[in-house]
Amino acid sequence: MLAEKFTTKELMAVCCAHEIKNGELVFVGIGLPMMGGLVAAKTHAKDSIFVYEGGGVGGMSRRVPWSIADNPTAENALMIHEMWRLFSDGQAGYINRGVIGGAQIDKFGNLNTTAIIGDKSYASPVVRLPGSGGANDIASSCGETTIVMQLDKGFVEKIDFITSPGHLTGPGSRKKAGLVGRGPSAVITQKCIFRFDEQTKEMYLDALFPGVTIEAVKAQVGWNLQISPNVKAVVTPTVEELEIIHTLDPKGIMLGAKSDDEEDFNEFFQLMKQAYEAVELDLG
Amino acid sequence: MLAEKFTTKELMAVCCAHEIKNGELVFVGIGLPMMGGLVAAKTHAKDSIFVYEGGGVGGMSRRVPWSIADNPTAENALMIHEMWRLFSDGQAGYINRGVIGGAQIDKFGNLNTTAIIGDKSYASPVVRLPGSGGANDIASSCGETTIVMQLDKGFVEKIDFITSPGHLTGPGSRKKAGLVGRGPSAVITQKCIFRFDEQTKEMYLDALFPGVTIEAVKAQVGWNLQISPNVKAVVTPTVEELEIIHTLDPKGIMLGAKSDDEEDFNEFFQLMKQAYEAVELDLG
Amino acid sequence: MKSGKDKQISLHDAVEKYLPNGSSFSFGGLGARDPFAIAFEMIRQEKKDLTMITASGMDIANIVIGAGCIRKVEGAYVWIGSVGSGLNYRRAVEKGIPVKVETEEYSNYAASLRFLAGSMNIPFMATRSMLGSDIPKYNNKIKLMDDPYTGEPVALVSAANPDVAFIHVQKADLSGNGQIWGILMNDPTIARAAKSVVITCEEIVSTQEIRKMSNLTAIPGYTVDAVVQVPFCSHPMWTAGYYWCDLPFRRNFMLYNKSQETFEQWVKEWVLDTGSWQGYLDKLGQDRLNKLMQMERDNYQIPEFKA
Amino acid sequence: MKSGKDKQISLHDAVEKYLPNGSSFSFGGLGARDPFAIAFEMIRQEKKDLTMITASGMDIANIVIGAGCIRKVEGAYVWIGSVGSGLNYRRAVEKGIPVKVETEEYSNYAASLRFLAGSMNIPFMATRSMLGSDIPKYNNKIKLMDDPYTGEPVALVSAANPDVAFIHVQKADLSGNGQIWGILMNDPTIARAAKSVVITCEEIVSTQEIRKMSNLTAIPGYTVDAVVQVPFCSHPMWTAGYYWCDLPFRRNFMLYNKSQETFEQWVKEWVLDTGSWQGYLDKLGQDRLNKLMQMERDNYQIPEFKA
Repeated sequence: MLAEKFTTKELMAVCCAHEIKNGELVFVGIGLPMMGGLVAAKTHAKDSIFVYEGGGVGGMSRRVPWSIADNPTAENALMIHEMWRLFSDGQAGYINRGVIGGAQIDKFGNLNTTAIIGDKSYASPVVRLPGSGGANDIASSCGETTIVMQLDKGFVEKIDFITSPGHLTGPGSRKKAGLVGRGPSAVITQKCIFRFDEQTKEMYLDALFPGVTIEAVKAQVGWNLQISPNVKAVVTPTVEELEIIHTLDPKGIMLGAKSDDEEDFNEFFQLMKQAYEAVELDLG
Repeated sequence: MLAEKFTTKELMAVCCAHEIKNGELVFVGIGLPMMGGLVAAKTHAKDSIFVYEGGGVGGMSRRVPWSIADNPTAENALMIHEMWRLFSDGQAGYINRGVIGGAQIDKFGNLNTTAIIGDKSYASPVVRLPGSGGANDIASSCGETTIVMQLDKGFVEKIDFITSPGHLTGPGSRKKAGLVGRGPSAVITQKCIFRFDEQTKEMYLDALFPGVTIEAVKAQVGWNLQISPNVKAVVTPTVEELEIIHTLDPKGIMLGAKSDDEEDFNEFFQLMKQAYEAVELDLG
Repeated sequence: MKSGKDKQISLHDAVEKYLPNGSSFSFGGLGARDPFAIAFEMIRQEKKDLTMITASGMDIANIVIGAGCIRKVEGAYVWIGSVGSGLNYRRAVEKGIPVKVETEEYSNYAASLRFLAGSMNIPFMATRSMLGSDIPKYNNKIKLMDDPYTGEPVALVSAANPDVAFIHVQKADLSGNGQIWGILMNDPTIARAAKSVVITCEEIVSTQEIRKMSNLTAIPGYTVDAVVQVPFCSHPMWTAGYYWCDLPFRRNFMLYNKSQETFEQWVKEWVLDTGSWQGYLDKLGQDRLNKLMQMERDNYQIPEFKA
Repeated sequence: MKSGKDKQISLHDAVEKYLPNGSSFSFGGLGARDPFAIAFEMIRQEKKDLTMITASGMDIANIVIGAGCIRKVEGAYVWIGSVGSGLNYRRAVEKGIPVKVETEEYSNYAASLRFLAGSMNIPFMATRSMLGSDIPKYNNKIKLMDDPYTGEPVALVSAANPDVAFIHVQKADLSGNGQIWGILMNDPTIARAAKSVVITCEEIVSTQEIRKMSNLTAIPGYTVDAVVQVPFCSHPMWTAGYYWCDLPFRRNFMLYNKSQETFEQWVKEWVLDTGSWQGYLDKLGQDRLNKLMQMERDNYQIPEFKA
């Protein structure tokens, strides 16, 4: 049964969940992608295993990780690898999917998370970004990648720095470059889902979020966006999926709720304690 | 106090022990070299650590290993590595000494354990030998190597196959080849100890076992052997060293006692049980 | 990944399905955790023209060579350690008895690095081993090059990706997550390098048991195709926490492998006439197996965790 | 090897002796087991012109950058994960505040492989990462080549051998044999690659304790120069089995690092005025530390073995 009320972030998380197939080994980032993974794991992808860059594989915790190497990423894990070993397993083709984001993207799904260079230089850019982290490796070698990012001024004709390869310059270019993985298959934004044309490898608008128009999407995209002849409405969350989200993240922290005030430690302690004491783990 | 009676094998084991310096990480083979290591560890080299090719580092057992990866090599170990990791640590210079053997040796200490080719071919040799195992790696990268082998027809002008590099063709040739370790420093045989000249890198007779003459040694060596101007008598075992050997190996199995009869399992069981029950471990 | 909640199959099917004639394979372990039950099944199924990719091989390697299963060894060492000579290997290489065996020669480290490169899906790995020796002279798959950074000489070895690896572990769950105590050899690396992986284990445990000690999982289930529970799988060798090496059995084998004829008598008696691994264990007798277990556990037991 | 039965020194001496100005270093851990006590000591000793070699760095990297210790980052990522932006890194790269920082750009895997090559004493390692991207365009130490075996393109990265690595572990003996529970990052590899290694640990244990679980020793004592026992060394981050992440502390830091001026207030309050790591812990208060420990141990405890 479809839910009647949900937030955009919840919808994005559920869209992300729907990308994950059962039986996949999935590289999952923190926050929204992880929530997508948790929803998938409890619904249609019960045999999928989730891995974090810090090396934890299949961790199960009553706690929510805030980074890719927090204790919960390794708790009750099936195994824990050194980082080089985990990425080697990715390069060897064992990891079916990775979920990554970006600050800039072009029509072939190439991503920039290194620097907005603008009219300055790489060495002294307008905005220095974090760098690749593991995103380049995931984009290079995982079976396919799911991109999650805001639809905004980052959708550009030419990105300033290709940090993580999408379909590079189009058909055949990944293979020619020597890349192992098949590249991005979907881009999930707060307004719609894009996919990539099998022939041209170019991004096209595939499905719209409720209330969003094709024109509203086109207005945000910095190139002549291709549109599916049959633009779909995204599949919205079921009641069950929303319940999973609300149980795991009652305060919405995973989906990005932040505070700008000084935080009280004892409140935090009580909140966390209540949260983990409410969770029951099934370690299989 | 020096012992009055000892076997040649016991003397060889003690000579091997004397090569090992305190504080070394030592790659030790099975049998006589291991006995040398055990004697060293209990006398002058208490801070040395012994490693086996199977990956066990610093194992302590009431049992004696019969190969480089038996359970006792890893029992109570400080750590256990994959084989590639252990040899990588060797290549990185962490392992100070290796003890290896060979079927043929030349005057620069190059060793053959691959094949006696003779008048036949490498592919169908007169005698196929085991191959390098880890000997090439130890000879290539350990700080220095101690060679233990029988003085017999294997001491030849030209060996059939350089399995493990000694000083190759003389001064500077190891460095030119790109090798990390300093190469062999001593050859311990059942008759004498050879060492290598600092300038020429050529093997010379350094010390004789009791009752052995220079001529007897020269007669076994297939090239014009250099002789130290001051040939020494080897340092023979102390009472303490012999006691260590006899306690650890009451039946002389480690030093090569073999049987050609069908063996009885229950006798073996009783023998082993008595042996390990008699040992007390100090795990530090 | 190789997905699946229950990957159990029989010993017979594991060998039949994953090891066609002419394919390449690796055994896990060395001296300890050698998968003898797999080797015996290979002999019963009369496997041939196989390539064995290994660092070092001892008794188990000699037995499958003596039985005529092997055409080529890519590796560093085939012998019986300190117990005796590799007479089966000698006969096969020197005289082609029972089958001519070709050797692609490496050092133990180089052979290990081939698995490491294979596990990482990179085409080669560099090493400073084998420089100056004759090994590269007789193996043209070893390439000497000058490092593009420093100009120093290095040797390159190519990735090894055996068609199948047979790896024996102490404990595994039904998905093939395997935990190893004691020596590892290159097994975590080989599992990733091999195209197919068959895990044999002393005990099947729950996935929850595996999760208790995540840092000890050596074989990732996502690399594993099949799981077979085979108690005493490594007899006459060791398995840490389970059984001691049956040295009299190994020494008696040495009496039989002095000629091909007596070797074949041994194979008939211990491999063929026993009919199955269970038949072999029955012939050894429970008392002997119990004593091997006692000898091991008097010295080493796998640590149990407090609840 | 680095020999020695007792390698203990003080936190002060560890940083003074092994980290001269102008040298290169690596931190172990990431999010968990970051050695904050070392970072704070670096700031107190006004270290400068350092090169940080890392895969990813979070809070700890931003703090030493903000304090002006760093001239160059060889790595893949500097940010604060999902907690906030890497504003110290941004200011340093974009505007040279307080010191201009240069980046030698890699991916996490490439940065990890540099440590792996360094640990093996080989000059380079090949990867299929970074191909087709702009990373090699801006980093001429990454060399593109065709594999001599298959002709396929690969990228080479050079070995990393930092002058010193600071690695925090749960338990170590006095020789520096270190055991880690939970995430490893590249720490076993970095320990081998670094020219000097300083181990900080929550607890010093006997060597006998280490031997009980040989398969868990992640850091070989033979690579270690110095051992420092530093309880709560990773606060405000995690250490598995010891303490939970102090998220409010990290979030409050984010309020202060919005400008260099407020960042320096924060450094004065928490690093300089506290005088020592113990002073810092005292300022946090035992009750807070106890609660962080309780939160961790309610969820995860290092398994204890039955006798």
